[in-house]
Amino acid sequence: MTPLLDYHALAPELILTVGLCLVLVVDLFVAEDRKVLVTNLAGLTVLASLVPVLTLAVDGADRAMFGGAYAVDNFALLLKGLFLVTGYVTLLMSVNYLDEGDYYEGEFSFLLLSSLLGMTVMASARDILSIFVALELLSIPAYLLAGWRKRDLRSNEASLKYYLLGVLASGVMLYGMSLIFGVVGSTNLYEIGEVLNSSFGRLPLVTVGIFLVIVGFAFKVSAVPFHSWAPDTYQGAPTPVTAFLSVASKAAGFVALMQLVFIGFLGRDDVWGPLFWALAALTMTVGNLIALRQTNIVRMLAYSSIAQAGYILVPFAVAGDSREALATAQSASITYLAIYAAMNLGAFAMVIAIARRTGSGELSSYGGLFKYSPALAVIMSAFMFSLAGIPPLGGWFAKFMIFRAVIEAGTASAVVLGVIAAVNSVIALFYYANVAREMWFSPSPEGVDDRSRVRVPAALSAAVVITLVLTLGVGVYPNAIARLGDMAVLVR
Amino acid sequence: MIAQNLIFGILSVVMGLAALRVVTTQNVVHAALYLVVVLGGVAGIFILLAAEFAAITQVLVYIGAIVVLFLFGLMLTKAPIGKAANLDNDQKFVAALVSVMLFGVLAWAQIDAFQRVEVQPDRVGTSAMVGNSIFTQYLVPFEVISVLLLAALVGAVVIARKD
Amino acid sequence: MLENAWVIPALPVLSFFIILFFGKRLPKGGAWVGVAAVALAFGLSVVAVGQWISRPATLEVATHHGSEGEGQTVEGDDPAHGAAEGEHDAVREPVRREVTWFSNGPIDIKVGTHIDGLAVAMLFVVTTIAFAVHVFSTNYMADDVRITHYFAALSLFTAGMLVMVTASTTLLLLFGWEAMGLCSFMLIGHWWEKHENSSAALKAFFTTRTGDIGLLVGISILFFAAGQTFDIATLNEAALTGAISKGVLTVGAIALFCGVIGKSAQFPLHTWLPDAMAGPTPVSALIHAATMVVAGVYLVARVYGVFWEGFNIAAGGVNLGAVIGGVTVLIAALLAFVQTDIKRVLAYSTVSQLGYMVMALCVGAWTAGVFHLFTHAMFKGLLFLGSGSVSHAVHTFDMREMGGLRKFMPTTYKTFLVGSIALAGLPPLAGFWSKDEILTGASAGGFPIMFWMGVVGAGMTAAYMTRCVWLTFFGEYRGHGHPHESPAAITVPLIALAFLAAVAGFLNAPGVGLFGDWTNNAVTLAAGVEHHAFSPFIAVTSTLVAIAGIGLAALWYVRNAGPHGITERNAAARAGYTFLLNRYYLDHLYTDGIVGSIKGPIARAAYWINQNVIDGIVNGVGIAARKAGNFTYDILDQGMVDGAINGSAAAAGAGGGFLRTTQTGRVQQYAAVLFAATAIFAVVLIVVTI
Amino acid sequence: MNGFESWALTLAVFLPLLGAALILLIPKESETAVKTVAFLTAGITSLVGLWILTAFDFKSSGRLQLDVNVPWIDVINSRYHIALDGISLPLLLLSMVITLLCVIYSWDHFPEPHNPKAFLALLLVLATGMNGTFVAQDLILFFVFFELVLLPMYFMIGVWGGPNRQYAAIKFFLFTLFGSALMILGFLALYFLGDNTFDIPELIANGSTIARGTQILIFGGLFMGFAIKVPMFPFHTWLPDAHTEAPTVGSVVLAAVMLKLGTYGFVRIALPILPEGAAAWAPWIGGLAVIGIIYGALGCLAQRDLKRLIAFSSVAHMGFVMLGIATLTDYGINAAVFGMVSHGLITGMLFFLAGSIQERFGTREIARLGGLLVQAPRLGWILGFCAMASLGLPGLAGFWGEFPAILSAYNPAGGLPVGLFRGFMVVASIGTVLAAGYLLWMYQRTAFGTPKEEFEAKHIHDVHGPEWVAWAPLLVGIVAFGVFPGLLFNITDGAVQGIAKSLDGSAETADARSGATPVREEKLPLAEEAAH
Amino acid sequence: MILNQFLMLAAVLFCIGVYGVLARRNGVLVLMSIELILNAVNINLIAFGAFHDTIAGQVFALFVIAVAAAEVGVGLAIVLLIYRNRRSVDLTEINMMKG
Repeated sequence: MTPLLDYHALAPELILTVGLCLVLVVDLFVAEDRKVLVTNLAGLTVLASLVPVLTLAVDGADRAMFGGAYAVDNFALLLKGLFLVTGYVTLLMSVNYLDEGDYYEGEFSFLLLSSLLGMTVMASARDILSIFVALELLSIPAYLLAGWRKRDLRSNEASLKYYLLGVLASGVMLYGMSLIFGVVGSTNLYEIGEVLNSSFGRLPLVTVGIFLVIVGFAFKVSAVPFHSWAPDTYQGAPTPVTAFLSVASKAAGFVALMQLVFIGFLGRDDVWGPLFWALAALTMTVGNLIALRQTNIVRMLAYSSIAQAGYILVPFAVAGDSREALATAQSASITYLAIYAAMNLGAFAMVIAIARRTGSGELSSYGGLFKYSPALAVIMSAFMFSLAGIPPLGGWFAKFMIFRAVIEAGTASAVVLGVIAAVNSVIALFYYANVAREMWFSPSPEGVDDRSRVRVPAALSAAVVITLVLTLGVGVYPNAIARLGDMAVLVR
Repeated sequence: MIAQNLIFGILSVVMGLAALRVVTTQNVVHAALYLVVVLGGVAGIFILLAAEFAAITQVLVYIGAIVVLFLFGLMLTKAPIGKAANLDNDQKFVAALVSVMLFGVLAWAQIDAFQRVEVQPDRVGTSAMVGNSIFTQYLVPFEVISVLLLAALVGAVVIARKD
Repeated sequence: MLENAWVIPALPVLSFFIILFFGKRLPKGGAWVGVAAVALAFGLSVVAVGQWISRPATLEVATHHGSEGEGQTVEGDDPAHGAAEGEHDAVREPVRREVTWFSNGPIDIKVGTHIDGLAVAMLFVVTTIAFAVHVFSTNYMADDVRITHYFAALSLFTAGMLVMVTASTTLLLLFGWEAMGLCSFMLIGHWWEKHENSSAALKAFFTTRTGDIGLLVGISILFFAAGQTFDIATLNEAALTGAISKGVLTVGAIALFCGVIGKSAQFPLHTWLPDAMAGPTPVSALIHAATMVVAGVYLVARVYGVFWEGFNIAAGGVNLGAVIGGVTVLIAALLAFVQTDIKRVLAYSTVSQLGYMVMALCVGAWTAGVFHLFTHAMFKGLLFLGSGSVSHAVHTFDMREMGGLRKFMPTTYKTFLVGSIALAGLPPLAGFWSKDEILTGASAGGFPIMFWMGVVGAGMTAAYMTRCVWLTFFGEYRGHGHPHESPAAITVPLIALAFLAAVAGFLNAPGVGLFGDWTNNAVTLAAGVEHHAFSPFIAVTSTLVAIAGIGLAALWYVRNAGPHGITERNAAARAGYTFLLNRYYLDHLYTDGIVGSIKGPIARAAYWINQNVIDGIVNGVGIAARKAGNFTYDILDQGMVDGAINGSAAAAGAGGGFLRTTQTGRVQQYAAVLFAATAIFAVVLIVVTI
Repeated sequence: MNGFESWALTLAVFLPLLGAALILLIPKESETAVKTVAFLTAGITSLVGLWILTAFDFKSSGRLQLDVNVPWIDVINSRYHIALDGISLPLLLLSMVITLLCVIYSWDHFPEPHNPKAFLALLLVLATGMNGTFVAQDLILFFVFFELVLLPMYFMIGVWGGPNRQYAAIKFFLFTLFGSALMILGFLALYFLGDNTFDIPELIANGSTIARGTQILIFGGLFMGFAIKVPMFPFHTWLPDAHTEAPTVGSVVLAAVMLKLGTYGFVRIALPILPEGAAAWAPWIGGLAVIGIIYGALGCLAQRDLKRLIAFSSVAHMGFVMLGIATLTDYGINAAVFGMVSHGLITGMLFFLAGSIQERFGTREIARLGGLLVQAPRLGWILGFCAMASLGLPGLAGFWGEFPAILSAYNPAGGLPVGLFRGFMVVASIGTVLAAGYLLWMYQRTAFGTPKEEFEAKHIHDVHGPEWVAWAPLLVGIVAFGVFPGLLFNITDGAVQGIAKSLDGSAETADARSGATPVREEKLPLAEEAAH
Repeated sequence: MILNQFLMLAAVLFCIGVYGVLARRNGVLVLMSIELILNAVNINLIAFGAFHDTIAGQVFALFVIAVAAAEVGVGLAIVLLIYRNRRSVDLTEINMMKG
């Protein structure tokens, strides 16, 4: 009999758990002005938990526990790695932000690690109960983190909106899960998959159940029309948290969706195919259109990340069309997520860096940046255009993979969705380029006299460098990421 | 079986009415008390379904902890004890419409799926079975939820405390 | 020299570059470089002429349909004719030399020289006139600020013309053709400080370019029709052997003829030529009288096979070319009456004479047309240079400010008179012979209408030239300057050209026929172009008509000149006057009715129509194009096409603005959306999947 | 293949990028160093180009040479495959030379706000994109290079451009991106239908197996991408704005090289891979091309701004190029490639001139100029020369882009509607007159006459050193290619024959499939009647 | 007992909860309505567990209860935070960020 627990497989989660307890404890004993140590400890924890991820990857064998309910395969490992790196970069972005903003640092790190733990669990969860619990673990700390700037009304509001809608969404999702459970009688996704492939799976109740579950995650990934929390929350939350939400939290939502849809609901592509089609088209279009009219950069990035979620949803819409399309679609989504993580984190890191001078998230305050801090302007432009998908920056390959999935499917509706995505990428360029326009072409706003270079602290610089290198590297040599995305396909 | 059905009928009517009052009463404390009724009813339903451990937990956690939390919340936010105007906002009609639509869909789908299928709880779900299940199959979620509670605790304290 | 004929155009090209790059640093702005190059080219051309004449006729050509049967034969001592008795004629074999220019797959596009009688004749004409003009210009343009540019352009022009006449392919011909257009543009607009001049230059360029549409299309059509080759000889052969269908030939010929109309200033695209007189006078002599404007004529003569078959010339009657030519003869002659500017008189005269040439070719009188080209170059070049000499003296071209100049400028006067008589077609000067041949050809070729047009034109030509000569050289000097004879650099070319104008006609006079022999070629033979015998009747008729024209014009001007009497001043006028006076009872009506009305209302009306309708159309097309441009740009482009783009951008923005309003900021409304969407989506999904 | 041969193309593509990176390392203050590095980079790149010229086997110009083919993105089977043939070679050299000349030209007149460091770095990045596009033999590689030019040009227009630069820059960007988004969809469709490869030569071998209907659809996608870049009517509206607002060097690069990316795409990718799609689209392309010719010319006639006029003339000229392509014949495509190069030389030169005029007079408004020949005769004559070259005067390079295109329209590839194309031929010929119209009219108003009062007293420099150096190669090129078209035709022909062969009969087979009989005879029924 | 009677009860509670969430002004009352939703889910889970004769339904319900507790705690903390800063828990007033 195989042992119940495979400690190697659980090592990343265990390290994180130990680390977050340690952070909580150490925080008690560290003086107020040396809280940076706690953040560093959290960073080390994240890095340490990356180690077993790597060793597991090197090991290469797929591991599963609890009757397959907890799996450590390529998919899980890649996404764990993604979450951990994202978490680390978020920590790098937070260090000075928290320190200088005089916010709670130890607890921040603790909650961030908790949320990360939820995500790493999510990547392995092949059981709707585990998925639910992981989702809650990654969400609840995030609700709190969004309100971390306690004295700021906007931050309060962000937290409240996120919380309320999040809880409602999980209520809807739970209801859906209960219906699925009711039909199947098991929480294990593989078993669900089997039953849904049978005639039981044709019940309208299953349709409703699948739909409600997807709604819950559509909220998480802020797909239109379940997106409305995102702009307000992103704008109000502390910027590093926003970065974390828009990347890690969203990625976790997609991870859950992939597991649910591609393992559990695979037989009912007649439900989720059109649903994702509509969600993707709506999300891209609405997100982009509203983003056109934003004047606040963070809010604009919020809508941008909604639109980006739309692109990631595109492969879901076409995944059911054929066996080949299924694999391509997964690889496209995963690749997109990874690239999106790098460039979006980078963009937020730059927002933080630039806000150190302008003290504002208003786009108009970016004027003249190219003149006084050309490096920042160039890097920010790189992230913006990467998000827009302009070669040779990484974003192009992400979009390319989406298009590839669409064309691979080859059906008329798929191609139409591809064209919608193509048109949307043009609309999107307008507002991304608008940021570059403001930085490069416009003069400094009135009353800004400080024309010296913006100084960027080391940790933040590190965050920028990591994301920039990834963004550029992927753009020029996409092979590495593409291969990873290909390997990590969940269901072939 | 008739007894069970009778109990279910009473419980469900009470719960339904109490739930309606929770969302319609103009007195915040009454709302909390009606909520207790609903939650208690749910515990009763659990028992009907032979889920004793769940029923007990329901009473302990919900009525014992959560409702108290709500009452504290009402106090701390200086909610008007007694009747207050304007506890509802301006989208009552929309809310009702949405709920009815939602109910229609759910009800139709459920009836369509299970028609008149009987449910016969002949095995009592004991705490031993629950524990066995949690510590084998659901070990990871269990551990996760412990971290979740810790995180919620710490986070709630930080957020709620004055500084 | 015939094999190396490329050297002849190469010389002026060389001088063009020398003048262009070093002209400013050379004495006289590099003028002498140009003169030397052209002189050398002239010399080489003369050599080429000699070599050609002495070349034996070795090429046997099957004749299309014999001309013997009708008894109309070419001159008996014609060596080419010797073989014409049989099935074959022998002509001098053209000298060809080609290199591959570039390749397109298996097809090599070649360039090279094709030297035959026509080319040699043209070489001679061009280099002669060019040489004369160059020499003339060294003095005439000596004080010009841009003498360097002037000579550079002149050199380039000469090169272009020489390239064209020696070209073996239509493509290379087009090169020369357009190069001349460019130079014409540069030289008409030589004094570009004045707006009228540059406008005239533009107008010339556009109008000829408009004709070139046809040329481009025609060349393209014939390229494929002849089996993917630009080679003219192949083309002619293919046309005549029936390898190309008649329909294609017709379209091709019409298309090419559009180019001819533009370049050779045929009706209705003739209006640019008078305006082109804005350029320096030697340029007018060279380009707008002797050479460039005959390019169209040359083209017709060169690809004669196409026109012969395409216009169905052998059938007689009417055809497009002949009609256009004939109409041009009359219209332009009419217009020449009302000009006060001496150069414009000559310009309209040129248009009219070009009409003759085109008409000649299109009535089958190939030799006559080419010969008229040859003689016309001599006397019209002479006349232009003469007018230049006059203006050099009186600093104006307005004939109303001249008069009586024969006293001040005897050489100019005499040479001008020679030119005028040659133009008027009085025997034995050059114009007579060539014009006579044209009329003969028209008559015998079955083109009676063209014949009568030609005859009327001959009378009008004589008349307007009489008027011109009268106003310029007779009567009292009406200007304000101090006229004087021009220096040798000007008079010597005049004298030389006067000599040629006087004697050139004899080259193809009846019984001599040398020109016809020299230019005889396989194309015309194969086509069966007939050479009609000299007709005394026609010769007399045309002479009489010309004299009548002179007389009537003289009479008119006597009446205008008042009671002082023209007779004391001028012998010729006196003769005409007397002649007319004797028949006064007839001619009172005639002069008043016909000449008067021609001189007066009709000519004026024609002029009005010309200036306002035809020129109006030409200008109108320009204005309309600009209007269309404005419309296209303002309404279509900026308004609609760009408007659609900007509109969709605005729509996207507005859409975004509208969607923003759904984001109310109230969390419960968000929640309502969430649940409402859930409910609706669920219903839809159930309906879809059930 | 020795070492350098396998590296030459890579060097040609990436040297400029290296130079750009070097420039970024130099502090902003040491401008001379920046300029020197830029000059050296562009110069060495051109030397590499020269070396390529010597290494190129002209006898087999239809073969892809200096091949480099190594893995790049295995997952999608996309490879770093660069090579060049007779079509790529002239365009690659053009791109290199133009870049070098632009560096020289801008030596001492950088537009406001100066900043040579950024300007030259962008220019060199641009060069990498352009060079790369012309040698890429893999669709994805092509796409990346094709898009790489967008960013630098966007910034170049936006930072150094005229008053309306922001609008122009974004418009340029959006248009092009729109096209390429659809283009990439087409590429992907090719990938899946063409045996899972992005390799252009392989696709050419495999592509004809794609069903006709699909070919038409895919061609539509590619058409959008390329036609916008060309730009063809009605996608041209970005061009006048971009050109007008761009700094001189930007306009030059845009006109001389970047527009060619679109037409090159047609010749390299769309036509040979999708012969039947091309045949179905050809009449439409031809129609849009001739509309563009007339439309562009009419647009020019309405212009009051010198640069805008030249920009609109590009629409017309590219119409000729597209007409040549639309005929699907070897003549047409040869003409198109020649047209690309000659338009590059001539219009590039015209933009240089417009820039210099603006620099001297401070305006480009045609109505305010005049008498240029008086104040700066050399400048004026060069302008005249270029105008003549631009209107297609035989003997200058422009002619060989125009006339053969017209010629080829008379006899389009088998199966295409002959009558329609002959109509196009006539319309295109009318376009040549309109070209003469707007160019000479512009010339009359700017160069002829006497200087306007406001500039009468102003001292106007004639052409100076850097300008001579930058312009001379272009001027020489215009004449040389005009007189010896074989210099170019003989290089391109081999490659063009290959393409034409792949196209040959594609329309006929398409027709045969749809049941129509091919029309391929010289006789025009109308003319037949007229003759009788 | 038929399964559907439990399911219908759950559906009723769920929808009443939804109504409450949408229609109530006071933050705490909204949280209460959310509890109705979660309880509806729990009824479903237990009923289905009984129907399939599996313990998993109960276990799932227990997890939901635990999570609900955590959620309420966090929710009340946030509501308190809002109250402290705004002196009001009226959700309709919280709309600083929109558009």
